[in-house]
Amino acid sequence: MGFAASVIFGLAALFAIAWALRTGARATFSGQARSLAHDIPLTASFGLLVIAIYTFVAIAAPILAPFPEREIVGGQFQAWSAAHPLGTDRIGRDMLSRLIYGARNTVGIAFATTALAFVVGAILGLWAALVGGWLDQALSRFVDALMAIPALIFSLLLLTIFGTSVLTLILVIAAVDATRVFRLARAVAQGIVVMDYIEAAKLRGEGSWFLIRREILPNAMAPLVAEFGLRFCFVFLAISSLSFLGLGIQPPTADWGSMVKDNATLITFGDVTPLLPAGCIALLTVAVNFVVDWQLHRASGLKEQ
Amino acid sequence: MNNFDMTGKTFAPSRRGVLKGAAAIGAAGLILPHTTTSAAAQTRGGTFRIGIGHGSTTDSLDPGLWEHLYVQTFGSARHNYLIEVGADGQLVPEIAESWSSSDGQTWVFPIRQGVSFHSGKPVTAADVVASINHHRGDDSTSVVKPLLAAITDVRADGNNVVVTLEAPNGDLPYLMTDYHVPVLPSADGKVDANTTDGCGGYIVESYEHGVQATLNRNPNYWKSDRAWFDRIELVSILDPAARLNALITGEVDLIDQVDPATIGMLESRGVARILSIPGNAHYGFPMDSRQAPYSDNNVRLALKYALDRQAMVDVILGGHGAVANDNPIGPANRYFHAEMEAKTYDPDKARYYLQQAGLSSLDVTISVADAAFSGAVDAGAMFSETARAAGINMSVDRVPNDGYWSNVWLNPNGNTPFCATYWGGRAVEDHMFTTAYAAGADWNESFWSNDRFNELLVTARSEVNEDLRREMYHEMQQLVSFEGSTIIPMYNNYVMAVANKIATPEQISANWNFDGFRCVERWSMA
Amino acid sequence: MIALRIALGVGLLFIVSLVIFGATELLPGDLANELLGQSATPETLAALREQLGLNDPAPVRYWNWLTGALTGDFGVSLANGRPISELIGARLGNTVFLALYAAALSVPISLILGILAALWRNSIFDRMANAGALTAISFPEFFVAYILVLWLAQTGLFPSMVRINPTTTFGDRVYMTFLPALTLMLVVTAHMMRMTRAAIINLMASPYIEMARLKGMSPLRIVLRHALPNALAPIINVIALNLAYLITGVVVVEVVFVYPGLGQLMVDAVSNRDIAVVQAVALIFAAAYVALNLLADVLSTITNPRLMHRR
Amino acid sequence: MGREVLLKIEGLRIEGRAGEGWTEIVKGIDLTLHKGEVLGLIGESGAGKSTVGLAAMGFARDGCRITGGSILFDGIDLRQAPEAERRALRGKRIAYVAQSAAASFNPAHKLIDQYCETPVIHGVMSREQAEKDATDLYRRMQLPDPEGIGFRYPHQVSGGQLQRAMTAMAMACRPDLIIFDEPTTALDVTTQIEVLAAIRDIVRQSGTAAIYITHDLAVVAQAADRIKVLLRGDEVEEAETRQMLDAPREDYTKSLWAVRSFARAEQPPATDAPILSVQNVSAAYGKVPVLDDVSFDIHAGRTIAVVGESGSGKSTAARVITGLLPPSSGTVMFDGKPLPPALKGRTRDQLRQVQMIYQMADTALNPKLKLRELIGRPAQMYLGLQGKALETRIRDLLDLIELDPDTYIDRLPGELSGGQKQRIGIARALAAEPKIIICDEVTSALDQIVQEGILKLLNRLQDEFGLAYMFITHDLATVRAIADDVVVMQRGRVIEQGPKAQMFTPPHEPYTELLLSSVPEMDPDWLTRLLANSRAAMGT
Repeated sequence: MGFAASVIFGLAALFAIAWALRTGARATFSGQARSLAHDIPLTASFGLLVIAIYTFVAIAAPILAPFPEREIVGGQFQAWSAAHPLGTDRIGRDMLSRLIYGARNTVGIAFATTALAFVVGAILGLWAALVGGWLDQALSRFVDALMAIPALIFSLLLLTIFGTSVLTLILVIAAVDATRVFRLARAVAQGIVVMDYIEAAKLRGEGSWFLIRREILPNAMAPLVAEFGLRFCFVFLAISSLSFLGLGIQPPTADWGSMVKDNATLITFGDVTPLLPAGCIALLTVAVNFVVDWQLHRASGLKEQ
Repeated sequence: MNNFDMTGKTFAPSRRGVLKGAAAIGAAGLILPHTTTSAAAQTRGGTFRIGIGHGSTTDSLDPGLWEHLYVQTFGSARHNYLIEVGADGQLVPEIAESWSSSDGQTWVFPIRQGVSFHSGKPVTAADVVASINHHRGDDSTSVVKPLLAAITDVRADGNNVVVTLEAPNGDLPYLMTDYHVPVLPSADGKVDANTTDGCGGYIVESYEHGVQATLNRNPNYWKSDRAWFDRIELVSILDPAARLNALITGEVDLIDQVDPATIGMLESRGVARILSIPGNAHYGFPMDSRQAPYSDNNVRLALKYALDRQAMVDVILGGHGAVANDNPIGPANRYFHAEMEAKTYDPDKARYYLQQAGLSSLDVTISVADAAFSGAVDAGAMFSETARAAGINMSVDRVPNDGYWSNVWLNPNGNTPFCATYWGGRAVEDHMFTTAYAAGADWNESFWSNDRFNELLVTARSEVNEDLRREMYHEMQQLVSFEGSTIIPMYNNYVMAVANKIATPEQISANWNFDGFRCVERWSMA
Repeated sequence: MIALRIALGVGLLFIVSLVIFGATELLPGDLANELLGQSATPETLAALREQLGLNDPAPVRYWNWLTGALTGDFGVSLANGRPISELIGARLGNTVFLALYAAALSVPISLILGILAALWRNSIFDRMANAGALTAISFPEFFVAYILVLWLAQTGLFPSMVRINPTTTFGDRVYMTFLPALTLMLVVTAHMMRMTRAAIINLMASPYIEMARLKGMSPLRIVLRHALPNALAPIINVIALNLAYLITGVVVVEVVFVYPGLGQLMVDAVSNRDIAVVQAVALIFAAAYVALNLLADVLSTITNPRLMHRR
Repeated sequence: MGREVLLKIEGLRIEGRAGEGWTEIVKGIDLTLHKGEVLGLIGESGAGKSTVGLAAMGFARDGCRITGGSILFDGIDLRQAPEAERRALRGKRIAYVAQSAAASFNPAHKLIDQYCETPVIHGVMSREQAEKDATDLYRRMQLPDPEGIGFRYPHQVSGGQLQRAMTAMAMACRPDLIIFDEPTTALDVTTQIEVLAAIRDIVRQSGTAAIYITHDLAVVAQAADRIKVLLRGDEVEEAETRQMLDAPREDYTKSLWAVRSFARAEQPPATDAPILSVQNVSAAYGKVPVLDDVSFDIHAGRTIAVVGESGSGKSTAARVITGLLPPSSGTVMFDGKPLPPALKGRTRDQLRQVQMIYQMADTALNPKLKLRELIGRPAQMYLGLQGKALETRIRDLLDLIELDPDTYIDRLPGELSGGQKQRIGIARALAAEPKIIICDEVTSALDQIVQEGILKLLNRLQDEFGLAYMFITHDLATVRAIADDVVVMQRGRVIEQGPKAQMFTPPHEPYTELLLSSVPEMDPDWLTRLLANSRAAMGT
C-alpha cells in the first residue's frame, strides 16, 4: 500500500502548494488579480495549479522527459528503478517519458477537439436560437437525429470510414461533440435572445453575425466555458474508449487513453502500471472541474448582485 | 476491440501430419483406429468451459463460412469428419473407415457403419456426398470452394464414397480433414447448412450466436475413448483481460490468446498453466514488390536487417515462439532449410544495402492492425524503432482492425504496400509456396515473382529423388528468404492457458489451436 | 401535443435510418468481403454478393429495407440468415435489464447524494461527494470495470463475467449482473448527482424558498418539499438522458463483462457490414432515445402544475 | 403608548458581502414596536428596510450577516437563541408577507397546502382545522370562492388575489407580528387599492402588530400608525403618521415629499402635421388579438403619454410602431409616408428615426459591453462616425446625460446605479439622432428621486432637440408631470384621448375615472374615504 500512501501524499502536497501559492498571490498582487486571489477557493487553486503543471509538462516535454517518446530503451515491463523511475512498458519504452509526452499529445488533441466542437457547435447553436423559425427547426431536428445515434458507435462508424489519423480523430469527435454543444448553446442563447438589448440591437438593424458575436456570445460565455471544461474531459474518455475499441490515437504516439488500454490486462493482477495514465486523466478531469465549478459559481454570483 | 479482430482468418489446415500418408497412398487405411490408444488416465464427467476470444452474433452455422476458433471448436464438438488429424500429426480415420486410391485420381472412402447423427438418423454415404457437394458448384459460397475445385465428381457407391479428381493428387485424404467439411445430415442430396445436428461427441443444447453454446455428451457416440466431459460450454469472451479474469476466477477452464505480457503473472497465481505449442504458423510483413521502393531487393534486404527478430519473439510473443528467417517453411517441415545464413539485427548492414540501392535514407510507412496478428501494432512500433538506427524512417500507420483483410492486406487501394500478415503453417512446402509465393497466386501478398523460384516450384512437385527435391526446396527457401518480398521475423506458438483441474494429454496437436480444435473430446477432468 | 411529438420522433427515426444507411454505405468493403475474410476470391465473392442481394444499387436496397421495416418485417441477418427479431430479442431484454438495474442503483443514490450535497452545500460532505463523483467519471469505463473485477470478482464475491440466458432466474440475474450495473452506476451517478445538486441550489435563491424559511420550515423539509418538486424537470431530463446512455452507450461494459447486449451486436454488425442488423439496432437505440426524451417531457409536464393545470 | 412592547431592536448592524469583503448595509438601527401597532418603514432602494424587516425575524439573507445590536422579540433574544428556537417562532409568532406573491408562492403546491404547512408543522392545529380556518380567512380577505380557491395552484390565481392569499397564510397561526415587505408594489393601481384595504382591515381586526415596508409614502400613510424613514442603512427620522406627513423635520424627508412637484410647462395644442401617425391599427400575437383599431398621432416636440394597466396593449402599440410586430391591419405613417410594416423592410434611416428606451435598463443594456460601445454603436452605424469623431460624440452624449465621460466611458453597465443605467439608455437613443423616442415605462423601476432626475433630463433634451416622445406608463403621476397629450388604453382599445388638460378635468370615461381615483394620495384618510365612496356608489 506504499503506492496508495504516496498518491495521498502527492495530492496533499499539491493542495499545500496550491494553498501556499494562493497565499502568496494574495500578498503580492494588487487590484483585480488580488481580488481574484481572495475569491478563489482552495479546490480551484488546486485545479489551476494542476492545469498549470500539465500545461508546463506538455510544453516542456522534450526537456523534461529522460528518454525520447518512442525509443525502446530497455526490456519489457522493467520494474521501477533509478534509470526508469516508473519502469518500462510492454515493448520496453520508458514509462515516465511516455507519460510526459502523453500529456502533450493527449491534452493537445483533447484541447483541439473540444475547441473545434465549440466553435462549430456554439456558432450554429447561437445562430439557430437567434434566427429561430424553420432554420432552428431544421438544425435542431438534424442534431436530434445525430444525438439519437449513440456517440461511441457513431464515432466508430465515422472513424472506420475515414481512417484513424489524428486529424480524423479530432474531426470526428468534434463533430459528435458539436451536437451536444449545439444543444447547450441554443438553450443558453434562447434565454438571451429575449432580452431587451437583443431587441434593441435588432431595432438598430444589426446583422446576425454582429448579434451573435457582440451581443449573445459574451453573455453565453459562462455556461459555455463550464461546458468546455466538462467536454474537454469527456473527449479524453471518448478517446480512451475508442482506443479500447481499437480506433484511438495512432501508436507509437504516447497517449494516456491508449496507455491505459495497452496495459489494461495488468490490472487483473493488481499491477499499478495502468493506474498511472488513468490517474493522470482523472487528476486533470477533477482539476478542470474544480476550476469550472468556481467559474460557474462566480458567474452565478455576479448575476445575483 | 477484439470483435474487429479477424485473426481467425481462414486457411487450409496445416499438413504437418500427412508425411506418412502422402508417402504411402493406399496404406493409410492401415493406421489403427483410436480404440487402441491407451486411455487409462482419463476420467469421465465434469463440465469443460472454454473462453474463446472470438465469436460474433453474425456467426454462421454454415460450415462453408466458418472462420474462427469459436465456430471451429464448436464444429469439432458436434461434428465428425471423414478423416481426423491425430495429436501426433498422423491421419486417423473417422467417418471414413479407411481410404484408398489406385491411381491417385479416383479415391474410395468406405463409410463407417453404425454411426448415427444426434437425431438418430444413421450416417450414410449419401450424407457424405452431400456434405462435400455443399462446397462445390457454381452457387456454393463456401470458403473452401477453390480448394475442392479439383474434384470433378463425388458419388455414393453402396457404403463407399467415390471421389474423382481432375488429375492425380495424393493430398486428397488431407483435404478431407479440413474443418470446413464436416459430415452433415442430408435429405434429397442436399445438406441443411444451418443445422446443429451432427455425428460428433456432443449434442448441442443451446446456442446463442456470439455469446455461448452448451453441449451435452452424446450417449451414443461411437468412439469409446473420446468425449470424456459430460458437458461443454463455449463462451465468447472478446476482451483479453476479461478472458484472463474469467480463468482466474474459475468461470472458464481454458482460454486462447493469452496476452504474453501477463503469462508470468498468470502462472504465479497457480490456478492455471500455460500450454505453448510450437507450430509452423508465422507472423510477417509483406511488401508489395511491384511498388517502389520495395521493387528494389536491396531495399527489402535493408529492411530485413533493420529489425530485431529475437526482441520481437521476446516481446510480441513473450518468448512463445521462435525466430524466423523470412522463411514461411518451419522447422517442422520435411525440407526445412536450417542452415541458411541467419539474419540478425544489423543496422550497418541495413545501411549498406540502402547504399547499394543508391539511397542515404529511406522513408516508409507500415500499415498495421492487431487484426493482422495480436501485437502487430507493437511489432510495427518496435520495427520502426530499430529501423531508425539504420537510417530508415518508418512511420507506423495503425489502420482499423475492422476491414483489415479487405482494405489493407494485398494492397487493394495501392496505399498499403507494406503491412502485416499472419499465416497458419502449411505442412507441405508446395502448399505454402503455391498459395502465397507462386507468381500470380491469389494470396501472393507481396506480388513477388521470381522466375527461378516458379520454375523450381513446378519441377519439385514431380521430382521423385528425395535429395534433389530437398535441394530444390532449400533453394526456394533461400530465394524467398534473401530475394523474397516478405519479412517473416517469427514463428508463433499456439498459446493457451488451461485450469489445473483439466488434464491434458502429453501430446497436443500442433495442427491448429486447441489441440486441433479437439480439446473438447481429447481432454478430461484431472 | 404528444401526437405531434410522436410524429416528430418517427421523422427523427427516418433521418437516423438514412444517416446510418449512408454511413454504412461509405464503409470500406462489404458483407461478402467480411464473411469470406482473407479467403475471398473474386468468384466466391460474386456468388455470395448475388446471394445476399448486395449487387442492387444502394437506393434500391434502402427502399427494400424501408418497405420491409414499415410492414414490421425487419428481415433476416444477411450474415447468417437468422431473423433479426430473433437476434435482437433476447439481447434487447438483456440491455433493458442492465439499464434498469443500473438506473435502479444510480438514480436513488444520485438523488440522495445530490439532495444532501445541496442541503449541506460547500460543506466537507459536498466537496467529498463532488470530488468522488468526478473521480469516478474521470476514469475510462473499462478501467473502472477492471478495478471492480479485481476487488470484487477475484475475491470471489461476484462473478467476473455475466452468463445469463433466457432461463436464468431473476435472482441469479441480479447477482450476476451486479458488477456491470455497478460500473455503470459509477459512470452515470456523477452527472445526475451534480445536476440534482445544481437544480436544487439554483432554486434555493427563489423567493418561495425564502418564504418557506420564513415560515419556519426545517432545511430538510425545504429541500424535499419546496425545492425538489420544482427541480424535477431538469432532474427527470438528466435521468432520461442517462437512461438513454445506459441503453445505447454501454458497448465497453458489455465487452468487459461478456454481457450479451445490443451494443455488442451493433458493433459486430458494423464490423461485418450486416446493414440490416445495423439499421435495426440503430433504430432501436434511436427509438429508445426518442421515447425516453418524450417520457421525460411528459413527466416534466405532469409534475409541473403550471402545465398540467391551465388557468 | 402604554401598550406592551412586542419587539425591541437596538443598535442593529448588518453587513452584506461585497466582492471580497463585507460592507455595512444597516448601521445601527433602533426600533420599538408595541403590540397591535403598525410601523411603516420607508426609504428608497438600498435603504436597508427589507433587511431590517427580516432581521426582526432573526433572519439574514444569504450573503448578509447580523454583526451588532440586539433583537428582542417578546423577551426572546433572537440573536442569541438557537436556530431551532428561531425557526419555531417564524411563521407561528412572526409571519412574513413578501413583495411578489406570485414568486413567493411555491408553484408546485396548491395554495391550501402551503397555507396549512405553517399551522400543522408548528403544531397549532390539525390539517382539517387549518383548512376550515383558511376558508374563513380567505373569506375575510374578500377572496372570491373562498372554499375553492385554496385548491388552485398559484399560477391559476391573479396577482392581487395571491397577495391576499399570502396575507391569509401569514395570519394562519394568528401571529403577534407580521412583516409586510412591499406587498402592493408589483400590482396595478386599481388592484393595489383592494389589497391595501384588505390588509389594513385584517390587521386592525385581529390586533396584530405589523411592520409595513414600502417606498411609497402615500401607501404607507394609509396603513401605518407610525413611520420610520431610512436612508442608506441609517434612520432619518421617526414620527406618528400624521405628524410625519404634515411636518417632516429632516431635509431628506422633505425631499421625498416634494418629488411630485415637477411638471412640464403647459404646451399649446398641436397644429402641425403629425410626425408619426398610427392609423386604425389592429394586431395579434398568433391568434390572440391584442390591438383593436388603434389610432393616435405623435407630433414633433410633444410628448404623448399612453396610459393603461398591464395587458392594455400599450407596449404592443410600441412594438407595432418599431416594426417588431407587423400589424394585421392599419398602417403607421412617418412624415406622411407609410412605414413598411416589418422591421426587415425598413431602411436604416427609417430605423434611425424611431428609437426606444426600455423599462428595465438592466436587460436593455448588454451587461458585457462597455458604455463606449453601447453608446457608440448607433453613432457608428447610422452616422458612420469613426475614430476621433466617434470618441468625441460618445463624450458629448455622456455630457448630455450628465455623466462624466472620463469616469464612465469604459465602465460596464453592472458598475452603474439604476438611474445611471437608464441615462445610458437615453444616450443610446440620442446617439441615433432620432425624431421620435418611445419611452416604455422608463421610470417605473426607479426610486422617486431618481425618477424625477430622468424626467427632467428627458424634458431638457426634448426642448433642446425638438424630440417627440411616446411615453408608455401606468403611472398617472408621471403623466401629470410630462405629458402634452394622453391616450388611455384598456384591453387593446383606445378609451379616450386628448390634450392633458382635457384629460385631467371631468367628466371622464368610467375607466379613466377609476384609474385617476386609484392613485394613492398623501392623506391618511384617503383610502377610508375612497372605500366609503365606492361602497356608497355600489349601494346606490
